[in-house]
Formats: sequence, C-alpha cells, structure tokens
Amino acid sequence: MNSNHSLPRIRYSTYLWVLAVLLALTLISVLITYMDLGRFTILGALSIATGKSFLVLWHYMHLKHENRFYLAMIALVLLVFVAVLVFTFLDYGLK
Amino acid sequence: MTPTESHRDDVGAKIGMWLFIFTELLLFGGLFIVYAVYRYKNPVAFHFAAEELNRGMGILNTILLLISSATVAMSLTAVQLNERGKSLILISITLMLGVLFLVNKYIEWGDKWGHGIYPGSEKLLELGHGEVLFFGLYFAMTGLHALHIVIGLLILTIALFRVKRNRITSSDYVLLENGGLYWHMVDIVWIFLFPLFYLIV
Amino acid sequence: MSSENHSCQSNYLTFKGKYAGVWGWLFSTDHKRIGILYLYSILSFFIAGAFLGLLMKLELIAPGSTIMRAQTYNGFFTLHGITMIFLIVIPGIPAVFGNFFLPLLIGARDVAFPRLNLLSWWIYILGALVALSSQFLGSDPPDTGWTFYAPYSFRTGTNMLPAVLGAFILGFSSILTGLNFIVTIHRLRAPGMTWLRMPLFPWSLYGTAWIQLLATPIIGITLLMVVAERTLKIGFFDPTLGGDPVLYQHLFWIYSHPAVYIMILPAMGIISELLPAFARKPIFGYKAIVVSTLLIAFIGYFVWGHHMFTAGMSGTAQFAFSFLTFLVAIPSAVKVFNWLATLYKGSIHIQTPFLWAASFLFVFMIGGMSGLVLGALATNVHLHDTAFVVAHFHFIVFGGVGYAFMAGIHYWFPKMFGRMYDSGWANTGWGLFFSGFLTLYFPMFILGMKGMPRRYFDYLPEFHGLNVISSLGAMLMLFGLAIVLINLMRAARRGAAAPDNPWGALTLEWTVPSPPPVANFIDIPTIVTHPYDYSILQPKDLSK
Amino acid sequence: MFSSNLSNFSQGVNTAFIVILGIIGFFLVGLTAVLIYFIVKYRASKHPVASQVSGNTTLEIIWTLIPLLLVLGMFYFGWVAWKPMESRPPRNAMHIKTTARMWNWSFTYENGKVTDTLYIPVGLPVALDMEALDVIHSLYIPVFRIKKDIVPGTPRLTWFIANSPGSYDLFCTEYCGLQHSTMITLVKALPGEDFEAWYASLDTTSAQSTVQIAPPASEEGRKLIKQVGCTACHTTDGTRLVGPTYKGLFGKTEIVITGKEERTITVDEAYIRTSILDPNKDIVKGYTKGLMLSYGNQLNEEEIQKIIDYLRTLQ
Repeated sequence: MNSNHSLPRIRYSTYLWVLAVLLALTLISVLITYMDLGRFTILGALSIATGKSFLVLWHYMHLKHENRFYLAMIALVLLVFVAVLVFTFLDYGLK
Repeated sequence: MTPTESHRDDVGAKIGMWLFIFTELLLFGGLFIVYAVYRYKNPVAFHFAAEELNRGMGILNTILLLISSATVAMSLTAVQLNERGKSLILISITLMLGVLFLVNKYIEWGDKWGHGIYPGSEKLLELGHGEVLFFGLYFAMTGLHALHIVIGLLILTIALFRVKRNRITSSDYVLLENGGLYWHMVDIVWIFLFPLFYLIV
Repeated sequence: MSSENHSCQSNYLTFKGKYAGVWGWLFSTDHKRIGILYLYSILSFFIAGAFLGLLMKLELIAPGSTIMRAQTYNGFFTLHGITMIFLIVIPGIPAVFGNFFLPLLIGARDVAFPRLNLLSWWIYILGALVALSSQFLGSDPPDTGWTFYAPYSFRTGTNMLPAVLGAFILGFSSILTGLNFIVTIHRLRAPGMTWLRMPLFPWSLYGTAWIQLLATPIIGITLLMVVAERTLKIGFFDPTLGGDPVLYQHLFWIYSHPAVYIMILPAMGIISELLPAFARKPIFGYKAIVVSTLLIAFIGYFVWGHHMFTAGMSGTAQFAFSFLTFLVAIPSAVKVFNWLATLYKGSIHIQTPFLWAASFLFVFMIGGMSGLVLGALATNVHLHDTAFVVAHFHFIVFGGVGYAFMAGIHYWFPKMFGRMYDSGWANTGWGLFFSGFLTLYFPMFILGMKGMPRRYFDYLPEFHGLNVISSLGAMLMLFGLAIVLINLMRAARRGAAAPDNPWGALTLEWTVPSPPPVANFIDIPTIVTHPYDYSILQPKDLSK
Repeated sequence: MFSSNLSNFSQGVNTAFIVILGIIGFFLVGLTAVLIYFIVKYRASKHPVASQVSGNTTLEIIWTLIPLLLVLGMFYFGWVAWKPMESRPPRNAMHIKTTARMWNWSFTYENGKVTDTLYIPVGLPVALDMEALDVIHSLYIPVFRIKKDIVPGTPRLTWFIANSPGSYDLFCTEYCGLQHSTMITLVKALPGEDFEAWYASLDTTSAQSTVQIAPPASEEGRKLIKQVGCTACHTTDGTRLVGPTYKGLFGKTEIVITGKEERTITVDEAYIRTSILDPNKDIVKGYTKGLMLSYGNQLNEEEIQKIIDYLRTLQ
C-alpha cells in the first residue's frame, strides 16, 4: 500500500519522439485516403488509428511502466467491446 | 467523517481513474456500434455525406490534440523533476490547445449550421435517410467528444492551480497523472473519430 | 470472539461527527451509514413499487376494467418496472449490504473512496427524484414499459423524458459504486487475505462491479440517444428517419441482460455466506463457486439476443444467442449443486435467515429452469412476451434477489442495528410471503403457456380463473411482507440487544461489536485461515 | 396443452416443450426432495456436529458435465423445431397482406378483399406479408405456435399451414400503447370449399362485428371505419377513448390546437378530411398529438366521402 510512487521519470525527448511518430502516422492515414484501396480503406484507416492509440496507451498513459494488471484490464475491456460488436454483426452482417 | 479519510492511496486512485476511463470508452463504444451498423446499412450515403465535412479542419484538430497530449505528458515529467515553472507552461499550452480545438469545432459546426445541416433540419431531411443518420451521428459523437474536452480542461485547470500552489509536487502528483490519463483518453477517442468521419470517403 | 473492545469507541449509530442529527447521516462518509441510507430509501421505493404491483393484480382479477382505466394500468406497469428495476434490484444488494459489509468482510475501515460513495447515494436520490417527477410534471405519466422500446417511446404523448433521464442518472450511481468496490477489493483487503481467502459475498460483488462498469455505459449512451431522438429528431432509431428500432433493442439488452446478473450475482453471494453459517461447515466447492461467479459475469454479457428471438434477427445470431444462453445455465447449476452439497452432513440451524435462504434455493431453481424453456428457440417463440416471461422474471429477480435480500436483512440485522427481532413473527411473515409468492406467480406460467400476452390491461374470459388465483396470491404475499417489515421496524427501535455473533458465523463482521464501531476494527486483523473454516470451533461451541 | 396439432409447426414445438419440461421437472422435483431431506436429516437437534467436508473435484466435474450434455440436448430440440419457421414459405402459399397499426389488424387478400379477421383455408400454406405502420407490433397465434414482431419500416413474413378448421385467437404481443390489449382478432380456418365460397363472396365484414342499424346510404362508410381501424380509437356511442367519439361530431363546435395556438372551429367536411389526411394539424383540445398517422395512402377520395357521409348520420 505504500507504493505511492510507482511511476519512473520519463524523459521529455521520449514524449517528443512519440509525438513525431503520431504526427507521421496521421499524415500517412490522410495520404492513403487519396489512394483507391477499395474495401481496404476502412481497414487501413482503422489499423493506423489502432496503432496510434496503442502508442498513446503505451507511452503517454505509461502502460510500458505499469503493473501488467493494467494491461489485463484493458485487454478485458477491449475483448468485451469487440465481442459485443461481433455479436451485433452476427445479426446485421448475416441477415 | 471516518478516520480513514486521511488515508492516501495513489495506486488506488489511479486504478479508479482507469476504471472510469473504461466506462467512458464504452460510452463512446455504444455510439461506435451504432455507427458501424448504420455505415454497414448505408455505405453509399455515408460515403457522400463524409465528403461534406471539412477535412482540413479535422486534420488540424487531430494535430492540436496530439500535441496537447504530448505536453500534458511532459508536464508530469516536469513535476517529477521539480521544475514547477516548466510544468505550468506545459499545462497551459495543453489548455490552450484544448480551447483552440473547441474554437475550431465551433467554427466547423457553425459552418454546417449555416448550410442548414443540423439535427432535424429540413435540408437534412430532404437529403435522405443515410445522410440523416451520418450527420446525426456526427453531431452526437463530436458533440459528446467536445463535452469530454471541456471536462478534461476543467480537470487540468484544477491541476494547474494545484501545481501553482505547490499542492502537486514530485512526491504527490496523482491528480495531475489522472488528469493526464483522462486527457489521453479523450485523445484516443478522437484518434478513431477522425478517420471514421473525415477520412473514409 | 474478540469483543474486548466494546466500550472503547462509540458505535456508528450514535457517533457524533462534524454534523449533528439528520445531517450527520445525509453527509456521512461512513460506509455503514451510507448503507443504512440506501436501506431506507430502497425500502421506501420497494413498498411503493409493491403497492403498484398489487393494484395491477387487482385490476386483473376480472376481465375488462375493474378498478382503473387502461392508461392508468399502462402507467402503473411502467412505473412498477422502472422503480423495481432501476431503483431497487439493480442497486439493491450491493448498495445496502455491499456498502455496509464489504469493508467489514475484508477487514477494511471503509471503502476506497468514501466521499465518492456518499456522492453515489446523492446521485441515486437525484436520479430517483428525476425519474419519479415524470409522474407529476407535464402530461400523463409515461406508458412505455420500463424497456422504452423505440419507436413507441418517441410516439407516445406521455411524459417519458424524465423517466429516461432518471434512469441515465441512476446509471452513474451504479458505475461509481462498482468502481469503488473494485478498488476497495484490490487495495484494502486485510493482510493475509489472499484472493482465495476472501469470503464469497465480496467475490460476487467483485464480479458484479465489473458488469456494472462495463455494461452500464451502454445503456447510458442508449438512453441519451433516446433523449436526443425525442428532443432533436436525430433519427437514431426512428424508422421514418432511417433508424432501426431493432438496433435500439440490441443496445438496450446489451446492458439490460447483464443487468440481470448485476441483480442476481450479489444475491448468490449472500446465499453463499448464509448456508455455511447455518450448516456450521465450509461452503462446498469454494473455488467452483468463485469460478462460476466470474463465468456468469462474463458469459452473461453475450446472451442479450435471447430477448429478441421474435424480433427478426439473422438465423446465425439466433443460433449463437440460444446456445450461449444454455451455456450460462451451467455455472448457475453448479452453484445450486454446491449449495445443496454444503447442507450435506451439516448441522443445520433452522432460523429465520436460513428459511429465506432455503426458500431462495427453491424459487431460484424454478426461475432458472423456466429460463431454459425460454432459452430454447422453438419454445421461446411461443412464450415470448407472454405471462410466462413475467412469471420467470419474477421468480428470478423477485424470488432470487428479493429472497436473498430478506435472508440478508434477517442475517445481518443484529449486526446493523445491534438489536434482535422477534423470530416468531419473522417466521410467520416468511410463511405467508412464501405461500403468497407461489400462488401469485405460478399460475402465470400456465397463463403464458396458454398464450396470454403480457402487458395486457384486459384479457379474454378463458384466462379468468388463473388470474383470480394469481391476484389472491398477491394479497397474501403483501400481507406476509407487511408482517416481515413491521416486525423489523419494531425491532430496530425496541428489539432486545443483540450479541456480537448471534449465529455463530465465522466471517470478520461477526468479530466486531454489534453495532460496529465507527472505525470497524481497533486493529486490522491478520487473516490466516479460509473464511469458512468451521473446524476451528470446538464441538461444544457448535451446539450452542 | 401440448397434444394439439393445429399447425404444421405444432408438433416440433410440442416435442421441444415435452423434452425440456420433462428434464427440468425431473430435476426440480429431485433437487427439492434432496433439499428437504438434508434439512430434515441434518437439522442441528439431530445432527449436532457438522462434518467438515469442503469439496470434491470429481463431483464438481460430474455435475458440470451432465447438465452440459442435458442443456445441449434441450438446445438441439429447440433449434430443430424452430428452423422450419424461418424457412421460406412453399411456392403455392396464399399470400395475405397483413397490416398492423394502433390498434387493429387488417388483412388484404390477393383478390382485393379486406377483412379485420384472418380467413384461411385449412391444409394450404398461408404466408402473411406483414407491415406495421406506426410502432412495433407482434403477430401471435398461440395454437399455431407462431409469433413474429412487425417492425415499422421493415417488411416481415411468416407462414404456416392450419391443420383443422376452427376459430382461433390472434393477439398482438408487443406492447403498442393504450389499447394494446384490445388488439385481438380471430383466425377463421375454413375447410377448402367453405373458404373458396367465402373468398368469392362480396362479404367483407368480419364474422365478429355485430350488426348495427344504420341508414343504407352510409353503410359502406360504417364498414370502412371498422376495416381500416378507426374504431380502435374513436367510438360511435359517445364513449371517450384516445380519440374523440364520432357520436354527434358533425356540426359540433370544438376547440382545437393548431401548432401552439388554440382556435375554435365547427366540425365540417373540410375538417374531417384534414383530420384523416393530416391528423396532427388540428388536435382537439385535451387529446394527445402524434398518436394518429395519416390515412392518405389507405383511403381514396371516394372512400373518405363515404366515411364523411356515415359520420353525418351519427347524431
């Protein structure tokens, strides 16, 4: 219970590097919409968004340094959400 | 007033914040489900409706939010290093970027409004069912997101004052950490809203 | 056991804090006082809701209009549903017994966030007031049923917005309570209390809290969409604007089915505490019960579609939802078997809480098994939206949660109030309630099989006989309920002083004085044994 | 309850009922007996010392696996009996357009006949093409074991074959507002020739409706308002339902609310026509807006005239 300082100090430069990657990914996701990817457009855009949010979670929200318990919780929430979406589409997608 | 109130548990507070963030994400999750279903049912209408949105504005707002996320994360490092002045500047930049985001949003919505596109408007009803749903979701999701920006700004403003009064220090900074977590959550939601409304056309 | 600290501290009931009198209650952050606040508010709403139920049953005593108009009846079943679901059974056990006993059971001085806990109660009251204001403000009271199905909820001219907003606000209270409990269980267990040394009621609260967190936001956003739809005409679910009413049903049940587990899991937790205490032996299959609790919480999230088998879902969805519905029955069955096995070779003390717990087992079996009839596709088509569903639901939710609540209040009453109730009257009340309950709801199973739809103000003459029996049962049940409640209320004021451990139970709450001191424990105990290790008691203690 | 075999789906559903109710009945009785036996046998006065058994893994596995097999069996029976209901109707099915609205049913046959009672031939497949005009309704014929929600904006289809002649109840089972419990009608299953005779006849009223004495000139108007369902909300005898009564309506002075303004009007032809085509324009004070939808696509000008003629006679 005395673990009140669980967070290590993270260097400014780490944050700035992550920011640079995030901005680059944004640029890429804008650029690929000008290519005609057909049905992969949604997939491409969402994969990049997923990658970006992973970076935010991992570095900005410090998952890299936290107890694995946080990761387990996030995995559970993601699993629940994706499963709900899949079950909803068992109805809509297969009508 | 129980004797336990003086009890301090930063890890507990942080777990609490994460749990709250999960509920917020699922709140948006409900809207994402609705979006997914209606996009699936009206692919063409969603395609054309998305072209009506101002992509430049979307890109600008994405950049603003990403930078603000970096600055709020860096402000925590500043607090840990006891660099109070730096930390104050970084939080202020975050707040400013958040306000700019809202200003942009206001201009964007106002523009749509000016063109007669708002929930229940006659022009929208003429456009067809897919467009009604697209813009309904657009206003609902970006509106709810903007509301979360406002809440995030309030939390960070409190953090700013606490840093200033030395109530947030290198040995006690969980409030700023939690405020930052909340702000990043708002950022993540936008990371998904941006391609879904502005990019996939 | 350790009761030498009786006089060291004033107890939580008489303690004088920063505020005096009633303010000392309304602004107390003591989890015990908050539990009592919830108890009183929930009981008041429950009495009102039960009375509405009685009036509905009286209306149905004969075909045609007997004591009210159709509009009144439709308003009544809506209000009955909203009150019972959102104000009583969803918060119910966690808010009352969870708040009061979770810290005591795990050896903590309070929950993790005491002020947030108080805020939850205030939000609860605010939500309740907003929901109930729908009855008095504006036009007619809402008549949509507690499900607020689109598009009727946009069409009706009645005052349904406050009801929806109220339900939305109540969701916040539920989320904050769940959040508080999760952090409490993670951070504040007494030293030595490993996860597998934690009593089963906290385990059930833990499972429940996760559902509260992960399901409630979905109903929150859905209700907000209904509000937006009604005020701004956005078109989310309105077919004339392109929306899909069935999507509303999906979203509604994504929450409202897990909500059934929010209701029943804590009830199961209470039963798992009581049976060992009254059989004086360890719970049979502790780990199996823990695992089944978590499995129910998880699988229960993915069976919502079984409320929509006639709504026109795809065949694959029907198949999957029906299949999972049957799977979720297994952990519940495992629990029942373990409870029965707990009684095997026990030394059973047949006292009031045990009577409620044993009758819980009976009604819960009927409720759960009738759920299997509804889970099968072919039979569901016949029974969906008939009186059978209403009977099943009341057996599970009223039979399950209600009986467990009664068992819990009779079990923990001496601890909460430091006084003992009259067990003669308590047992009489139980007997009348139990017989009334069966007479009230069992005929509705048959009515449903014969094809009587639910939410019917009027019915065909062929359904008359069974409806009369059912209505008479309602009167008997409420008579029993009145005896139970009056007995308890009298005891709270004038009952004889209760000992620290009247039942000879082993969990931590019985080691502190009755009523507990403000800080719960003088010294936080260190846990070295399993919570139900009755072997540590000598035989002569057991026969006491 | 589970022996009648009145439609092509009954048998499968009945089998599912018997299997499931049989299994749960067995367990319910058995487990209750065990519960009572334990309580009596191990009560403290007879059995003062509890034996400290805390679990048994073999037993846990047994009572997980056996119920698992049983529920899979129940699932299977439920599923096989349900599958045919979802299948396409046979090609030779007679299609009947079914319209549900607050709070009545209307059935349109292939030859243009319209009724408020469902007439069907015995032994021939009947397919109902269903449509809801306002809110969700659900068509339920208990003895045929069929039920299907009708969602506005989405056409729905259900089909069945009636096995024996008779008159059966048809309910709405999805709560649809004030008069939900009166949204009931009958299914008349007629043997082949009888159905042919009825089908060819001009009679469009239902067997249910009681004959009222009305002037012959307005007789058709009277039939029309029953057929399209006006009488679900408006009475002809002065009783108040959700809508104003027709009795004495013509020529009456009413206060109506147009938009947000109140104004006083006299009920005339023009007002009645407006009320049929655009019901929410002028709402009589004290009644709820939004309950009635336009009948513009259900009634033509000639029919509206007939209704007006009929309403004139109700003084």
